[in-house]
Amino acid sequence: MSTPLWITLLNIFGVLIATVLLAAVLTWGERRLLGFWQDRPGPNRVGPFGTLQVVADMIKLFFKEDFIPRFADIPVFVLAPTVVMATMLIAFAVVPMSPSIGVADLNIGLLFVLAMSSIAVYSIILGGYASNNKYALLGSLRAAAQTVSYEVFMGLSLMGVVMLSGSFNLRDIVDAQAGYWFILPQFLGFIVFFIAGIAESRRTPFDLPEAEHELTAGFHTEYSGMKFGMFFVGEYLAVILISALITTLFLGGWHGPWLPPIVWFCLKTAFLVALFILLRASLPRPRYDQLMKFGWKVMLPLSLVNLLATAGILLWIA
Amino acid sequence: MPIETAPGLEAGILLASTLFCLGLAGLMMRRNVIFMLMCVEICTNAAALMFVVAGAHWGNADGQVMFIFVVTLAAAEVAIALALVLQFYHRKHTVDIDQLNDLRG
Amino acid sequence: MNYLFYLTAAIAVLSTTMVIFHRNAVHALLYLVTSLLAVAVIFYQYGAPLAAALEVIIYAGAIMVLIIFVIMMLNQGDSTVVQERAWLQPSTWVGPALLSALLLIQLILLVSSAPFSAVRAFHYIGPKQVGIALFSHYVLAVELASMLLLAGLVGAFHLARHRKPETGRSGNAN
Amino acid sequence: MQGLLAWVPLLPLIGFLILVGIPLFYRREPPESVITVIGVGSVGIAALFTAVATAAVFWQTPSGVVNIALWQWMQLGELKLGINFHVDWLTLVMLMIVTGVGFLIHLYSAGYMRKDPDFRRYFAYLNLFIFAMLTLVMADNLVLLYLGWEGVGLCSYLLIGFWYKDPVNGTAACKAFIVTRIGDTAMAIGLFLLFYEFSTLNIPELINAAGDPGADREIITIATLLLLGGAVGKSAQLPLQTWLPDAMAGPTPVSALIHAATMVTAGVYLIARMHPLYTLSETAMTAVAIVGALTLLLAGFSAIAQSDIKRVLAYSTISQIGYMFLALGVGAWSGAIFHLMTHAFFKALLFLSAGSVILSLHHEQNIFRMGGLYRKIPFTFLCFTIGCASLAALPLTSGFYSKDQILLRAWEFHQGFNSLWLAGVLGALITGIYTFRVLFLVFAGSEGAASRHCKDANTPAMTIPLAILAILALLGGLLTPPLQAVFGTTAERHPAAWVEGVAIAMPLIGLGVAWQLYRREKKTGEQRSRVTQFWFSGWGFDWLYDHLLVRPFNMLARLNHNDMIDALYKGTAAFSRQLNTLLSASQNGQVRWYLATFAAGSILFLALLVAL
Repeated sequence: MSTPLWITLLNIFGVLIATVLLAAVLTWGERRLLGFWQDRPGPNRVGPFGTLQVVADMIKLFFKEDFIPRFADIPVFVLAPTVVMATMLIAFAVVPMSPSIGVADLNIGLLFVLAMSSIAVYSIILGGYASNNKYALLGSLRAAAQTVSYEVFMGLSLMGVVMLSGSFNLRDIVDAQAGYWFILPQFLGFIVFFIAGIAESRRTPFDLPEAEHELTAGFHTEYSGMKFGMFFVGEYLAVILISALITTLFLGGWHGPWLPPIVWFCLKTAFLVALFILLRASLPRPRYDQLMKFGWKVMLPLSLVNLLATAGILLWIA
Repeated sequence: MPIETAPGLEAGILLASTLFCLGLAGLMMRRNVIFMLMCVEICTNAAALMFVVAGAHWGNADGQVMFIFVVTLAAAEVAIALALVLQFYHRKHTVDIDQLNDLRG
Repeated sequence: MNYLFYLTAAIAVLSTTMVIFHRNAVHALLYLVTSLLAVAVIFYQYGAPLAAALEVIIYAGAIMVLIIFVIMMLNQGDSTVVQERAWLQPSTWVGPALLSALLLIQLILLVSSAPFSAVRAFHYIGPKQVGIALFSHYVLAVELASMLLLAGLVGAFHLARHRKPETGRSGNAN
Repeated sequence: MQGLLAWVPLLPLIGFLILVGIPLFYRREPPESVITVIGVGSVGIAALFTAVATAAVFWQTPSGVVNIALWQWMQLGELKLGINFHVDWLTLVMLMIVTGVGFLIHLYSAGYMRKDPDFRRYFAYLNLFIFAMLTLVMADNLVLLYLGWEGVGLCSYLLIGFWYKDPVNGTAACKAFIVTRIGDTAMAIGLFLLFYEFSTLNIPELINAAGDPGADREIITIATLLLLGGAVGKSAQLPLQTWLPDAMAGPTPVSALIHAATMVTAGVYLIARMHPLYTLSETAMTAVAIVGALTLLLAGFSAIAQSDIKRVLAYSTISQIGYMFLALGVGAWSGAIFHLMTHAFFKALLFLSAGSVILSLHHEQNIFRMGGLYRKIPFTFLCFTIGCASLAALPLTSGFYSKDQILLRAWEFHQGFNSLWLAGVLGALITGIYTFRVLFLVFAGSEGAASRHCKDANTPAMTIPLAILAILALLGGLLTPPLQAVFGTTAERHPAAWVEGVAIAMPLIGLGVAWQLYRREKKTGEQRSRVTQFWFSGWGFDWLYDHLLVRPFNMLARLNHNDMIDALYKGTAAFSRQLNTLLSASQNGQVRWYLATFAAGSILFLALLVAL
């Protein structure tokens, strides 16, 4: 099957631009939704319903002085924010949005996503390290430990899905969910992956690397201007990526009645993104040791149980 | 399914050898324990590369299986080694491997 | 000719060279990550996608993070660069470099003299095949690996506990 | 009834264990009466059991044999050894001697050793000795016998050195132990040889196997000679006799029990027990006879020259055991055992009487400082005289019957006049001389220096055994043990009357000579001629061994003071240390250095690979 080059290019750039724009819009959306749930207005001055707030923020970020501290490790300081954006955008390449939209049909798509998310953590670590600031360093230390820990059962929780579909290919996984969504047999896996996804994208309640009460702003304390913007956008990209992945893996991807596939995909993803924001709006932040304890003593056993049960049932049925 | 575009076996072996020798050289010339640890990783990785190349050459999965074991080994080794480094630093307040010669004859 | 392979190989070799000569630990580590990513690409070219993915996830994503974590914990500051400069005099590195070069030459000689150019076909081996081999023929080795990991876990936990060297006893409270 | 026999050796063992274990339960030393009850009582009950068993089992059936299997000791391939007892009349005679005489001597010891601070230790050793001796005589296999053999050797060592605070006693104990060890080594080799040849060490089986016509006679000869070596060591025969005179350092009852009545006759018992093997080898028989003949003469002459009362008795013991060996050598098995029995009676009597004398004279042992004691300690004098008469084999005493039997057998064995018989007759003369020499020197004549302070030290515990032994020494000749079942009967032949006449006459001549020579001996001191000096020193054997063995050994030891052979090992050690220094230099604790050497090694190895 050979697709014309222009379709391929359209696909690539379409996904790229769409995700970046979505992430940008999400900065506004999140604040609006937070405001809605917390009974306050949110951004409502620029444009109708404050929709142009995004543009205003962009202008501000682009034109702000791009300050690099004298004591920073400059090459690493510059490199750090790009990593998160790059990896997140690359990870989108393997996410199939509809039967026809999707950049790469990779055999090991799922592993690829995991690989990208594990590379993304460098962004935070390096940012914190290069800032040469103790708050930043503490934040990045937390991030490193947290990410390495939660990555373990993030991967493990997906293995049930892989077992059910028999493939790492995300398109195959979506196809396998034509009859029923994997959230039903893999509910435990879904829960674990969802929580691990929050931790991976360092969203509240697991935003300890940037806990502003203790560490001012954590790893990006010293960042400003567009570098900060990249961290910022990277975080939203991560939220969207995790949501899109959950959609793909557990919620049947583009499958759904009446509406076109891409619409279904977007709806499901949007719902999950809203869920993320709702969590941020409602949940407090745990202590760091609670976070680690929760991870290793609750999530890991849960994911192992899920893995074992799935494998056992599959073998029993076969 | 064979891959025609793959590079040759010799190329892979040479790359692995080169990486291994680089790692060995680093291991011998660095005094900082952390750098030595990194060099050990280079060597391990070179060995793993050799396995994968050979496995691909002979067309069976054993190469990648061995790669997985190498990675397992590396993970365990790094965990222990880093714990040792921390202890070392706590006790001697340096990362100089040359200071760690209490077992000299 | 396969230019992609030579490009990635060159990146791997260059970044590895940077690792062994660089004075800043974090920079060296970043070069090492680069090298590992390059090797992952090479794995992919050799038809081993699972190895490529694991290389990135485990090597680059976990092991290297662990090392950088420890580097940051030790946090020796700017003095490290000075210290490394002092430690990395030519008198220190020429001998090892010569030894390694000698070894490399020997290996090249060995490889070039070996008669294994007949089969040039490489095979794509997917995760499924690897998994089948791993859990059928090598299942005992998997068990052993799990033992190894457990031993590593317990060992690291025990070793990394911070004890006062002068008392030397395992603390009763912590 | 058979169970009683098993208890016979166990009772002294129990006594020993109780006596040794007392400090585990009581902090204070128990009173002497308790120790006496335990120590003497255990042996007394054993003697009683022996008597009962004899009366019940054996009296009617002289050919009876009782086998008692207690338990398996060890099993190694073909070697099956049990703690098993084999009791026939030979054993029974020995049992009666050991328990009976042993009991009497125990009783005497209770009086003799009174107020000794180590009273408990003494009786513990004595009980242990009785146990070991009983094991020796009752064993049905040679290894168990050997266990008892070594056990009595150990007890002998412990008791000779009983008063260990005097170094002389310790030296004497060591000498006894080492000299007998030489014989024991020969015996052990003999056992190995027998096992190698016959694959058994059970005595009846061994005798059966050796009786087989196909058995290798040379092996039997060598083995019996080796066993003879053991017997020679234990029974203080030539050339290993030197330890016995020195063994008199122990308490006198010990000399009576161990070094006169029982232990030293173990060699005689061994040969008698193994006699079917000896009959198969003329060489061994001849060797036994020659050893006996030479010993009895040499020891007899030495006894004439001694000045210490116990040493006289010691040499006489050697001499009398020589008689027994002579008897064994000429096939007079029952005669040997009969003499063993009577000797046990009169020699125990003599020693105990001598002990009484010594105690009365406040530990004076030099006969030249005694004299005229017959008035002061008449009972002891009476006992000693009976003992002397029996020893010298005056007619109608027990010694006469047994010795006469030996001399007659010696005459018969070689069909008439022969050197062995002549030696025996000459020995009888000498026996008469030295026996009565002691008697006259001690009890007759003028008073010596020590006699003036004489005070009769006899207590009832001492007089009762003395009286019983005196009766036995006089009348023991009537108790001919029925040993035909063990040794078989030999045709009675009556030699010429003059032969018997000579045997009767010799002790009397000896008595006369002694009367002439020693009746009026001056008690001032000892002036010895060169010959008597030579005899005094026991024919110079001590001197000979000193120069032949001890001094060269000491010289070698001095030469080797810095360990010539050790130099080899020291050199090895020094070499290792040098290597260690060398290797330590490479072990410099530098990981990078190790790595570099590792890399260099790899390079060399690969170079080899490339070159090939």
